Amino acid sequence: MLDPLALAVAWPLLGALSITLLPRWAAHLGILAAVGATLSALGVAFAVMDSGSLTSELGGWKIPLGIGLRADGLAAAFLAMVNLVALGVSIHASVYFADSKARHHFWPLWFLLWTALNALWLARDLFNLYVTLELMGLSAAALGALSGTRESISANLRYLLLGLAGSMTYLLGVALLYVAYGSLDLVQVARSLAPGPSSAAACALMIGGLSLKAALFPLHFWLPPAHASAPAPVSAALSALVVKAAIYLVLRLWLDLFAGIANASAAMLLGLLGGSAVLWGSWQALRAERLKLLAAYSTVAQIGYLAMFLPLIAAAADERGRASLLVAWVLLALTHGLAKASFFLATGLVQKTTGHDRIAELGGAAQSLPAATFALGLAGAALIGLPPSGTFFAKWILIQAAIASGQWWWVPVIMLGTLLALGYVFRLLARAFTREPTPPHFVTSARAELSALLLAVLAMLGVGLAARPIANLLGV
Amino acid sequence: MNPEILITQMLYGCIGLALFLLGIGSFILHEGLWRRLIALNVVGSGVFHVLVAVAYRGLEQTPDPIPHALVLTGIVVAVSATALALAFGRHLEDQNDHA
Amino acid sequence: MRPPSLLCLLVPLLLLALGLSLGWALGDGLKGYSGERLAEVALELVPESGATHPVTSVLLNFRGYDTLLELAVLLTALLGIWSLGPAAPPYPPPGLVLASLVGWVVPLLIITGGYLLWVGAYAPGGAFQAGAMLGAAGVTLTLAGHPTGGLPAEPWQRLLAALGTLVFLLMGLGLMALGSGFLIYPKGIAKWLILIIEATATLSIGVTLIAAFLGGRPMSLRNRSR
Amino acid sequence: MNLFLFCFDLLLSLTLLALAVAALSSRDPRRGVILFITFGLLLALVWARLRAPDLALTEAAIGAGLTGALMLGAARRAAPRFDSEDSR
Amino acid sequence: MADPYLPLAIVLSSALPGALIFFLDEEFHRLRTALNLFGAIFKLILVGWMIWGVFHGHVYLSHLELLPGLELILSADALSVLFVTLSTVLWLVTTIYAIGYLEHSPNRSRFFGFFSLCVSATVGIALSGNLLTFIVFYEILTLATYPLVAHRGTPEADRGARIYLAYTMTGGVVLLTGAVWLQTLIGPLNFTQGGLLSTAPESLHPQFIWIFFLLLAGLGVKAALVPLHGWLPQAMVAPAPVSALLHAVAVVKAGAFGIVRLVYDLYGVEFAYGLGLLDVLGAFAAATILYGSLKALSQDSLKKRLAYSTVSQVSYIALGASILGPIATIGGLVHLVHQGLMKITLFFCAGNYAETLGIHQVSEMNGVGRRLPWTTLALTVGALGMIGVPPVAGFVTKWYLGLGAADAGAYWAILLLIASSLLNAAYFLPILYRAWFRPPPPSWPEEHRFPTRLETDPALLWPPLITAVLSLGAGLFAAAPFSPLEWVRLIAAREYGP
Repeated sequence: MLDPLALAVAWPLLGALSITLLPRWAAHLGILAAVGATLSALGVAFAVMDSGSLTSELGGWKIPLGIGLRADGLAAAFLAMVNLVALGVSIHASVYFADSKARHHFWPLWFLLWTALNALWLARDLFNLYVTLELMGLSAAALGALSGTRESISANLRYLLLGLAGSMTYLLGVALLYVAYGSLDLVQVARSLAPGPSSAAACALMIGGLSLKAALFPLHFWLPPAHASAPAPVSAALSALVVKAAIYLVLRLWLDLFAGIANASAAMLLGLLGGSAVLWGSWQALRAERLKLLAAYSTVAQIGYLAMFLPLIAAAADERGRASLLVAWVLLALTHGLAKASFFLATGLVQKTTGHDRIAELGGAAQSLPAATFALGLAGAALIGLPPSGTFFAKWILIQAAIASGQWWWVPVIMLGTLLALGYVFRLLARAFTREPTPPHFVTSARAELSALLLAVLAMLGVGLAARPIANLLGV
Repeated sequence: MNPEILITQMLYGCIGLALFLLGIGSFILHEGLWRRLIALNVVGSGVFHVLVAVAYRGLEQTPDPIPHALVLTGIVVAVSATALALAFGRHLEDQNDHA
Repeated sequence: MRPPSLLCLLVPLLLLALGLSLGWALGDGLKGYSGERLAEVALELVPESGATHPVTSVLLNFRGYDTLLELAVLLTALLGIWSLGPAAPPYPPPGLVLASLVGWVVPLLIITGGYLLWVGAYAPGGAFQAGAMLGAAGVTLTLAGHPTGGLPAEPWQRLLAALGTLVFLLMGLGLMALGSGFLIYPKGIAKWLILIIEATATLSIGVTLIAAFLGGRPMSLRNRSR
Repeated sequence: MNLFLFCFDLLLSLTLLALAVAALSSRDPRRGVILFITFGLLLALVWARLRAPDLALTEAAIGAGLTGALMLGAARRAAPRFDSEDSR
Repeated sequence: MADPYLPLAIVLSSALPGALIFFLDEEFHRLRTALNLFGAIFKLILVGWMIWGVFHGHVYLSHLELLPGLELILSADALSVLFVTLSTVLWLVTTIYAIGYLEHSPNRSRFFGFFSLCVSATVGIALSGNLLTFIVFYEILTLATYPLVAHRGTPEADRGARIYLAYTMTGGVVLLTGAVWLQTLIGPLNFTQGGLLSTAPESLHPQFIWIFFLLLAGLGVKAALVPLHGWLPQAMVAPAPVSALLHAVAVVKAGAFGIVRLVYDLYGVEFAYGLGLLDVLGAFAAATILYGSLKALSQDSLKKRLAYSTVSQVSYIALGASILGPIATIGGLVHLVHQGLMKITLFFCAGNYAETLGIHQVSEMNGVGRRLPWTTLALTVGALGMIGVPPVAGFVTKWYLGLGAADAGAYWAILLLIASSLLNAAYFLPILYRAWFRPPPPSWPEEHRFPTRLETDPALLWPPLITAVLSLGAGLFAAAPFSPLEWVRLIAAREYGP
């Protein structure tokens, strides 16, 4: 019996192991494994689209005893996005790391991270989630430190330690749930969950621990230095995927596990943190002096939007409103994943060409890399939420829900956040239009530049206009 | 359930919680890699302790093997993370030396 | 750099409050404990798992997937450590007494490891404990001045470190290819499959722990990349 | 109810807490690590009492032993390098 | 039966060549020109087909439902056909002009790529069947025009582009908020003849007023209504073809078109009148007309004078919308076309002076009529049209606006028209006088000779002549079938019903 879910986890892991054994062929094996992993993940997504959610019981044991994997629409949507982004990052990295000493170390760690990500979307066992979180945290920190600079090592050490604290907190929550409900399976626990001190405490611990990993304001302080100092392809993966994984889990637990006890005031608290993150992150991005720092703060803001959905989902009048908010959440998250990855990859190209990423001194450099600048522009537009990106439609639905539920105060936050985003993106793009002539060719290094550009195009044109199939995938 | 077992579970469980909180507090309040790593390991021990405590089902009965397996996994994960963090720290010190 | 004193006061208070509510939550959970079922199910099915020791059956059969990923975590840590730089210089050679002590301790640890591995099928013990013994042996060797803690050259180290995960994964995939399903052991040979996995995992755990203790990548790779 | 056992439990627990506090509040890294190792060994003992001998073994070997060795090793290696750096 | 592909094809006919052009190497001159012209001509053919179809009652509708209540619709009604045709015709002309104008400047691939996207967005705005789609293309338009304004890369261009962006994007966000608010109240906002709101419950009316202001503010930025016009003179740093496009077809016109949609197809002109909103719009329009004209008087820079003239002229459209009654509606809508034809002529001419002789200021224009007679002739036609001298198209506009105002009893509007025309004359006639009757200076600031017997490069000369002839024709043959006026009558008849 072929198990597509297990395959989606096994492919990248196999890639990591084979590269560990044969480091000389890292780049070739890497592309091979990347393509395989992406195909298997897309296979899962299509299967889910065809026949609804898939479940498998690993080891052949019934679920509370064995570990279950599950791909529902939400997981499948993220799985597809993450693997596409990861494929793009891999192709880019094959150029980026081609003549760097770090290449021996990048590939196996990168595939371990990929394994963790795929395992995380598919997990439905609470303790298994803990293991994937740790795998993700360790590999992400190790990857982030690959640039070898002092800042990168100390920032990623901090990230590693905070991540550990976060996942330990999460694990304590899991322990409390096991005590009270005697199961580790997300669905089973959710079914028997009853309001009370133990479920409330578990909820607070698990969501709190994950918020730390998701860099939700005010626990975001570790993110900008860590993401800004990593090598560009790694930053792309960290900002686009790793943080996304944690916030995805927040939503997943919130909606699936704690649906019975998650009340409006807790949701409002998370929403307020999200709103503050939007304003604070955007403001810091506007003031950032370095391109990668700008991108990192923009991630803080985007995570804020994702948290802002929670009070609105709680206040949604009917199932239809809830469903459309959920779709909007996914649109925003997917668009941000693609756009932020592209943004960082393009930033890496600029940094490699100019030797630095100080915004004030970029002029002309951007001009000499039309494709990368174009990717920056498109990705930036998608981050702002200009149509027809997914962010635009997501914000539309968000504002609509805010007005409909009477929580009008989110509207100025969204408006202001959008304008600030506009400011920080165009502060950058304005430097692309200098008087220097462009080089004769649009593309100079096809693999490196086109991977960034394609991700940006997907972010701008793919996700938003594909809202219908995504909604179908989510089953709403 | 046997009250004696319940009391034992509760006692050790609370100790586990206390360890967890002590560790977290120390983690927040103290700078320096050493102290933070020790703090994190105490945090981990606390969580594991809770799990071991709830697995206990009396001296005569086989304890619940599931939490035990979780703790085993957890210990290995914790040592991996500690080793990695120490390597980070050592590298930082090296860079300080060369600087 | 001391944190402000307000924090020093506030954090303990907050933690105390948190502790009280957590304690309450734990008590509430324990009293309403309805989780006997899973433990019962697990204990009941132990004989079918291919190991008679409950913890081993949970680790390697019921929740084998967790253990697979956990081995991957171990590998990640090692690769991360290697990525940071070369190993630290070796310890100075020990005095005569210590050296002869090491000569006794190391084989003893290795034998204990082997014993624990074998016994794990039906009594406390298993891959992790055995691996830890191997690790301890390597650490002892390192402390005694052995530059690589008894580990072989770098390619072999890579192989040994990845072996546990690789065998585990390939076994899962192979079983799937043979029509059994990912990590579903056929009843008759489960015992042997578990033993193979445990043996390779023991090697990997031991090697990884020693290599992590050395704290950097082996010399040969350093030479090549320079 | 077995009062003797309960007192034993209480004593163990309090010692465990005290060791943890000592390890956490120590300012000297090496002392802190040694206290932490002691804490780990005691924890292993407690787990043995809670009928978890596997865990006790693992905790003693990995949680206390190897983690402690890692920390001590790192501490020991860091120190001489500082010295040699100064004397150069 | 609805044809689902034609509107989409019209949008894509310029968007796809545009996307391809970005990837072209800089020196692929011929291929780029071929792509440009192919797109423009192909689009013209498609639009011709659509006019024929709409006239015969075919329905064209491309739609994509993203989520329930969130639908992208491209459809063709009489009003959108009017705007599409204007954009398509002027795009073809402007493309030819731009090819000549930018012959030797750097970054042409980038320029023409965004140029094509800009027109695609405008056409998308024209064909939008609901407010969501409108906003989508409205924002794409902003995004696509920003690089065009910043194209020269000088510090002034950078500054102008930033101001442009700040204004329009803020407007966009306000517009978005208003639109979402309105949709929350009454559901999907499909443009419908006669408006959507008249059936809504009375209790919502106060909210409708607020929303109207939000939407008007969002649209007014692009339409350069006072006091939201600040970006427009700054955006003058763009190359001449861009200015021409911005003022005549794309940005300003998109705002005005949006106001028309807002009044006629969302609120419904009679409902808006009932809420007292038309008076507010009229007041803004009147203020803008006077302010623009007054500012134009004092500008020496030719392009700035034209820019303020645009501020003033585009508000005729809003003025027409703010007066109840079919005749004023006709006046306003027909100005959408007439202003476009005349203003693009003027900008082409200004570009010719700059490119051929290096003339940028009105004060340098003495005697240019002798050096560039044909260009100056086109300029004269455009300027006279702006003033409202028959038989140029501008006269038709003013005539209908005046009649409409009289019909609706809005006599202030007639006074306004007279005042505005006098001001128009006051800032255009001196230019004509200088050009024709003052003696030329001994040498021009920066003369550029083209290898041709004509007065300037043919690619620069033909476009203004063509548009000047069109402006004349739209006035002379206003009563002919398929003339802008006749088409607008059709629209007005449908809006006000039998």
